[in-house]
Amino acid sequence: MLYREAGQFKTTYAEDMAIFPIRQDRIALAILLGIAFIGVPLLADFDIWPFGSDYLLRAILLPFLILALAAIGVNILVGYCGQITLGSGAFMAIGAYSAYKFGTGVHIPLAWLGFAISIPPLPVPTSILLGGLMAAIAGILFGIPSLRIKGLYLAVATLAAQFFFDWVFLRVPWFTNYAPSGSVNAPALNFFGLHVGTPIERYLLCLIFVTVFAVLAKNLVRGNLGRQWMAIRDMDIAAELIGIRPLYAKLTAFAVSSFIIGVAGALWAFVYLGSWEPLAFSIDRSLQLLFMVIIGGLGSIMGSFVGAAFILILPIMLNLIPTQLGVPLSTETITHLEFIIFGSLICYLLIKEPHGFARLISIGKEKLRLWPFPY
Amino acid sequence: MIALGQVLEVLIGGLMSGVLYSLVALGFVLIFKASGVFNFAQGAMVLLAGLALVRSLDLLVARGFSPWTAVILGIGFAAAIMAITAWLIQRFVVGPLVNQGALTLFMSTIGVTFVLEGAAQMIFGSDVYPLRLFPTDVWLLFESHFPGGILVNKLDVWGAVIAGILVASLAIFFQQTKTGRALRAVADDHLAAQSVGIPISWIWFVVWLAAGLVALVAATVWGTKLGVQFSITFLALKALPVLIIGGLTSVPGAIVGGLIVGAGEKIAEVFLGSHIGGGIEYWFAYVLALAVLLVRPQGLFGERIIERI
Amino acid sequence: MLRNKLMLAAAILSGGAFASPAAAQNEQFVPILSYRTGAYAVNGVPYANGVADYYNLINERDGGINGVKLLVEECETGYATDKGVECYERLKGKGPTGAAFINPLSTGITFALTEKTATDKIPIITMGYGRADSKNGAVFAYNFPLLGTYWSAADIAIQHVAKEVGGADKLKGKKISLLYHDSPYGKEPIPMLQVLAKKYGFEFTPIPVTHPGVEQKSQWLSIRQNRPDYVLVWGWGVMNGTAVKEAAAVAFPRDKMIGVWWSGAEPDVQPAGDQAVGYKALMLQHGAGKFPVHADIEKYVYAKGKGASEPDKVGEVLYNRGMVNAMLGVEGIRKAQEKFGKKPLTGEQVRWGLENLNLSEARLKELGFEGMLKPIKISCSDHEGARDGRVQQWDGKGWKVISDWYTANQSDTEPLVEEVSAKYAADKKIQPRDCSKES
Amino acid sequence: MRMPDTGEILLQVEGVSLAFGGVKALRNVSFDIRKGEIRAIIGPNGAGKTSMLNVINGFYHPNHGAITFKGRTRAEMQPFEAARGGIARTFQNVALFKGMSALDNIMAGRTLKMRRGLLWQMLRYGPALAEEIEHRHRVEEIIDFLEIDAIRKVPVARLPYGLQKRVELGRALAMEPDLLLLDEPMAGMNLEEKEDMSRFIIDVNLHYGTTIALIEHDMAVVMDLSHRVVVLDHGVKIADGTPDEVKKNQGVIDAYLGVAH
Repeated sequence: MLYREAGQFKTTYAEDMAIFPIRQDRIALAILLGIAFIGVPLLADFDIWPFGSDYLLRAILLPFLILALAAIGVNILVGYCGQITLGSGAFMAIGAYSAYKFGTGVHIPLAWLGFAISIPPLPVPTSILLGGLMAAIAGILFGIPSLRIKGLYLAVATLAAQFFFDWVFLRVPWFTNYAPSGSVNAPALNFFGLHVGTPIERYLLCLIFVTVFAVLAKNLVRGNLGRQWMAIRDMDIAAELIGIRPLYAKLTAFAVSSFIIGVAGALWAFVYLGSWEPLAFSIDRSLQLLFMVIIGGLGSIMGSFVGAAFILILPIMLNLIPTQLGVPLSTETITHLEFIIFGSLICYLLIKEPHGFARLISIGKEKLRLWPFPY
Repeated sequence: MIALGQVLEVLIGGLMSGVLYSLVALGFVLIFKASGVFNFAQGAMVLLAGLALVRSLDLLVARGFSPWTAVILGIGFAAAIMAITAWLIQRFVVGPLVNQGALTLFMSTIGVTFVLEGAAQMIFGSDVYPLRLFPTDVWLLFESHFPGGILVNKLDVWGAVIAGILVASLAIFFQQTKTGRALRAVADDHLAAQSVGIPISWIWFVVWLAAGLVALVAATVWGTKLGVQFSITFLALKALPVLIIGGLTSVPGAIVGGLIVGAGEKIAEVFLGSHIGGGIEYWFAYVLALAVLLVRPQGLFGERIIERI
Repeated sequence: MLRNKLMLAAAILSGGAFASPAAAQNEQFVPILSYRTGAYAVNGVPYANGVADYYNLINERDGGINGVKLLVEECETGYATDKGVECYERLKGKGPTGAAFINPLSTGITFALTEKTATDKIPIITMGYGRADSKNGAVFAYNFPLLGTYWSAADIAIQHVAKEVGGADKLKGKKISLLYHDSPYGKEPIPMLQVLAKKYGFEFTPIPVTHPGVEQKSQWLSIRQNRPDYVLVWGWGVMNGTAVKEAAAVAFPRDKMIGVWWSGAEPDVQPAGDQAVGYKALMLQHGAGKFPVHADIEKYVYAKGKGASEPDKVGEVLYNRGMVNAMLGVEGIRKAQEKFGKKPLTGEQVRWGLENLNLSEARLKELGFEGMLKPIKISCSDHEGARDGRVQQWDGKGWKVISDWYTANQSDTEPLVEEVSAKYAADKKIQPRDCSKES
Repeated sequence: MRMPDTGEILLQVEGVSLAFGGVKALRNVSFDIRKGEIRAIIGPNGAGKTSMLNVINGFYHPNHGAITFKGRTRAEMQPFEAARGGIARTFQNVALFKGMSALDNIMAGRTLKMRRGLLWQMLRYGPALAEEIEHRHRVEEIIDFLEIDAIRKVPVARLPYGLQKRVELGRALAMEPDLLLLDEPMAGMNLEEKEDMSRFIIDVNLHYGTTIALIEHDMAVVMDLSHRVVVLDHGVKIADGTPDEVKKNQGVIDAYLGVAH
C-alpha cells in the first residue's frame, strides 16, 4: 500500500524528468543518503554497533564506495555504450599514478630542448581530478580502435591497454619517482586545508566523490549524450542514420568512463591503499569491475552499486559464514569453495536474469506497485 | 653486436613457444567456431586436465603399475573427467544460455573458470605436481657454424609435433566424420542446423569435449614444462592474442597466430626489451594483436565479423 | 527479498567482525595472513603450516604464553595486496586486546600496511622480507624485518660469490645478473647490488620476470648469450622452479645460480628433478631438517591429530621458517609480558617486547631451536636483529649446507638504510625517535 | 488517387549504378523527387528498392552516378551527414533501439537539434534542462500525433510490431526532415493498422509538408497515397509516372507477373 504512484500527477515535463519521478523512491533515496552522510558518521563517532571498530568502514564501505564509482565508469562504457572493456584496471592505474605524479610534482627534463617542464606538487583534490583527466585522454586514445574493432575482438584489444600500462608503471621509474621498490606512497590527504586521516573522514570523502559523480553520470545517461550512447549500443547503423556520429558518441563514452575510472583509481590508491604497486590494478581488477556491472545490471547506475556490493561482500560472507555456523574450514577449502560458489552464482545469475540485479529490483518494484493485485 | 646465431636461436625458440600457445588457443577456436562462445575457461580446463592426469598417474605408479599402463590409464581417466566437465558445462551453463548474446556467454565462461579452478584444486590439490612425459633436455645445432651452437629444446619440438598431429586430426574430424560435418553446419547457422534435425545439445557437448581433450593434450606438454599447478591457468591470457591475430574461427589461424606471437615477442623481448627495461613480451603480443585488428578486424584468417553484440 | 538478504549480510558481517568473543578473555589474538591458493600457494602452504603448528604447540604444550592462550585465526590473502589489507582490517581488532602483531607474508602487503599499522599501533613482523629500510626502528617503530632484509641478503650473496671466485678483489670485471620477480619484493635488492657493484667493480645486470613467472624463455636466452658468471635468483612461487628448469634448458650451470632465501625451498627444486642438482640458495640462518622443537611438535600437535601439514613435510625449509617466524612473535609477546603483566597485551605493548627481544644461545636451546638460529638481539636502532646467513645446495634429494656463516657487512648496508629511511621520514613527516633514550 | 505536386525538385538521382562484387543491384537509375510530394518506389522482390534508399541516405556509395539533394550534388558521404542534411529514414525490419523506451527512441531523433555540450548535460541545469524540456515538448507533440501516449515509457522491445513501426516513424519525424524515406512502413500489418499508418503518412505530408519517398508492396496503398511512382526491376528503372500511368504500363505488368525478359 505504501508504494503507489496514484495521486502523484506530474504537471510539468521537468517533474516527469526528475531522477526519481516516484515520490516513494525519492523518500527512500533521501533516507539512504541521510544514513550514509549523517547516520554512519554519527554511529562511528560514538562507536555504536556495528561501527564499534573501523572494520566495516575501512575494509568494506571504503572499498565498496570506490569500486562502485569505478563500476559506474565501466557501466557507462559497457552498459550504456556497449563497448566491452577488459582494461579498466589499467585506467584506474593511470588515474592513480597520474594523481601521484601531480601530487608530488612533475618534472620532465627535456635536455635536448635545453629546458625542463616542472610543475610543483599540486593539492590533492586537483591531483585526483587531473588523474581522472589523464585517464580520460588515455581512454580516448585507446577508444579510437573501437571505431573499427567490435565486440569480443575489442574486449581483447582492450587487454593491450591493460598489459601495456601494467608494464609502464612497473618499468618506467619516472612514474614511481624512482622508488627503489617500485611501491609508492600517497601524499598526505589535505583537502582544502582539512587533513583527511581517520576512517570516517576517508569514508565521507569517498562518499562525496561517489555521490557527485553518480549524479553527474545519471544526468549524462538520461540526457542527449546518454541516448546517443545507448543508440550506438543497441543498433549502431540506425544510430548513424538519425545523425549520431559514432566517433563522437564512442569517444565521449570512452572519455567519460575513463575519467570516472581514473578518479576511482586515484581514490583507491590515495584513500584506500595509501601505498601501492601496479599489481593493485591488474587484470583481476578489470575482471572484477566487469563482473560488478554485469551482476549489478548493464546500463544501470544503481546496478553499479548493487554489483559492487555483491562482488565485494560475497567472498567475505563466504569466509565468515562457516565460522559463524561453527563449521571451521581450512582457509584453503574456503577459498576453493569461494571460487566454486562465486562461479556458480555468476552462471546462475546470468541464466536467471541476464540483466542483473537492477532488473530484479525494478521487477520487484513493479510487482510492489501492483500489489496486492498482480494483474 | 647481435650475432646471427643468437637471432636464429631466439627465432626458433620463439616459434616453438608460439606453437605451445597455439595448443591452448586451439581449444578456444574449436568452441568459438561451433558455438560462438568465447571460452575464457580454456586455461582452467588445461589445469583441470593436467591435475587429473598427474594425480592419477602418481597414484597408479604408487600402486605398482608399469609406467606405460599408468600413462594410458591416467590419460583415460583425465579424458573421462573432461567428458564429465563438458557434459556439466553444456547441461547447466551453455545449454540454458543458448540464445543469449555473446557477452553473456563470455561472462558465463568466466564463471565456469572460477568453478573449475576451485573444484580442480579442491579435488586434486593445489601443490606443484611434476609431470615427466617428454624429454626436457636440449639439442645444440650447428655448433661448428655458431659459437655455442643453436639451442633447441626437445620439449618444444615435441610440442610442435603434437600440435601438428592435433591440427591434422582436427581437420580430419571436421572434414571426414559425420559429427564433424554436423559441427560445421551448426557453426554456420544454429537454427537451420536444428531444423534439419541436428541435435544441438549433443553437438555442443562434442565441441566442449573436443576442447577438453585439446586442453588435456596442452596439459601434457605444459605440465612437463612447468609442472602441473595453478599458474597454468595464466596460459589463457597468453593464448588470447594468438587467437585474435589468427582469427577466432580458424584452426590454421591459431597455429600461424601462435608462430607470429611466439617469434615476435621473443625477438622483441631479447633485442628490444633490453633497451627499454625488459618484460615487454607481456604486452607486445597484445599490441601486435591490436595492430593486426586495425588492419583486419577479423584477424588474419578469421571469417568476416557478423555483428552480434 | 534483496533487503532481507542485505539484512542477513549485515547481521553476519557485524556478528563476525564485532561480536566480542564469549570465550575466555585471557587470550592473546594472533592473526595469520597466508596464501594457500593461487599462483604462490606452493610456497605459501608449507609456511602457513609451520606458523599454525607452532602456535598450536604453544597452546597444547604450554597452555599458551604464561597461561595466556593464543587465539589464532587465518585469513587468505592470495598474495594480493587489497585482500591482504582487508584481512588486516578484519583481524586487527579481534580478541580482547586486538592483534598482537601481523605477519603479512608479502612485501607488497607490507608496503600497503606500513602506515596503517603505525597508526593502529600494531607491530608488523616481516621476517626475511619486507622493506629493507624499515630496519631503522627509529623511523619505522612498528616494522620488524627480523633476521635479515633483502639488502643483507644481497650482501651475503655477493660475499659468497667473492669467496667462490677466490676473494673480493677477484669480483672485478665479473658479470653478475639478478633474475627478479618484477614486484616490490624482487626490486628491493637492486639498490644494494648497485652499491656493491660499484664498490667491487663487477658488472651488474637486473633482469625482470613478470608475475607470475611462468614465461622466462627470453630471459634465459639472453643469459645464455651474455654468459654472466653468476645469476642471483629473487623469485617466489612458480618463478623459482621455472628458473631452474630454464637454466637447465640453456645449460647454464646450476651451481652458478644463487637464490635468495625465498628461492631455496623444496617446492622450488623438486619439480625440476635432476635438473636442479647443484642449485644454491641462501639460508635465512636455518635450513631444512628436524631439531628438538620438531620432536615437541610431533608429540603435542601431530600425535593429537592437530597438525596442519602432511607429516612428511614437517621440517622442510619453508615449514621451518614459518615456525621460526611464529616463535619470534611468541617470544616478543613473552618479553612484553615481563613488563606489562601476564595477560593479553595490546599491539603497542607487544611492540615493546619485540624491540627488546634478546634470544641468547641458551634461550634458543630451551626453545628447541638450537642449531637452527643464532642469537638475536633487537634494539630501537636495529629492528633486524641479526643478519647472518649461510648457503645451501640441492643435491637432488635434500638441501646441504655448503658454507660457513656470513654476516652482512653493515658498512655496506647502513648508509643506504639511513638514506632511504630518512627520506621516508621526511615524506611522511615522521620525527625519528632518539634511540639512545629508548629502553 | 492524389494529384501530383508540381513543386521544385528536392532530390535528383542521376544515372546511379551500384554493384556488390559481381551482383548489380542498381543499373543507371535516374529519377527525381519534388518538394512536398509522396513518391513511391515499387518493384518485385530484389528489384533494388532498398538499395536505392540506402544510396540516397549515404549508407551505400554508388559506383556511378550522382545524387543532388537541395541543389547540392554530393560525393561520398556518411549516413550521419545525410541525416544532418535533412534525410530521415525508417527500416524494413524495425531498427529501433531495443533497450530504450519509446520516448527515448523518439528523443534520440532530436540529437541533431540539441546543442548543449557534455558539461552542461552533466549538470542538467539551466540551459541544458531548458533545452531538454523544449525538445520534450516537440517530442510529446509527435507522440500525441501518432497516438502512442500510453506506451511512451515502455521499452520498445516489449511493444507489438505495429506500434514499433509507429515509434520508428516518430523517431524519423522527430528529426524534422526535409525528406522522409519509408521502407515498407506497412509490412506485416493488419488492415486496421495499415489504415492508421496511411493516415499518419498523409497527415505528415499535409501538415508538416514533409516530402516522402516510400517503398511499399501493397498496391492499393501505393495507388492511394502517392503522387508519383517509380518502378524498379532487377535494378533497372522500367517506369515512372502517376499511379494511373504506371498501372497501365505493360512493362510493369510483365514484371509483376514474372514474364521472362
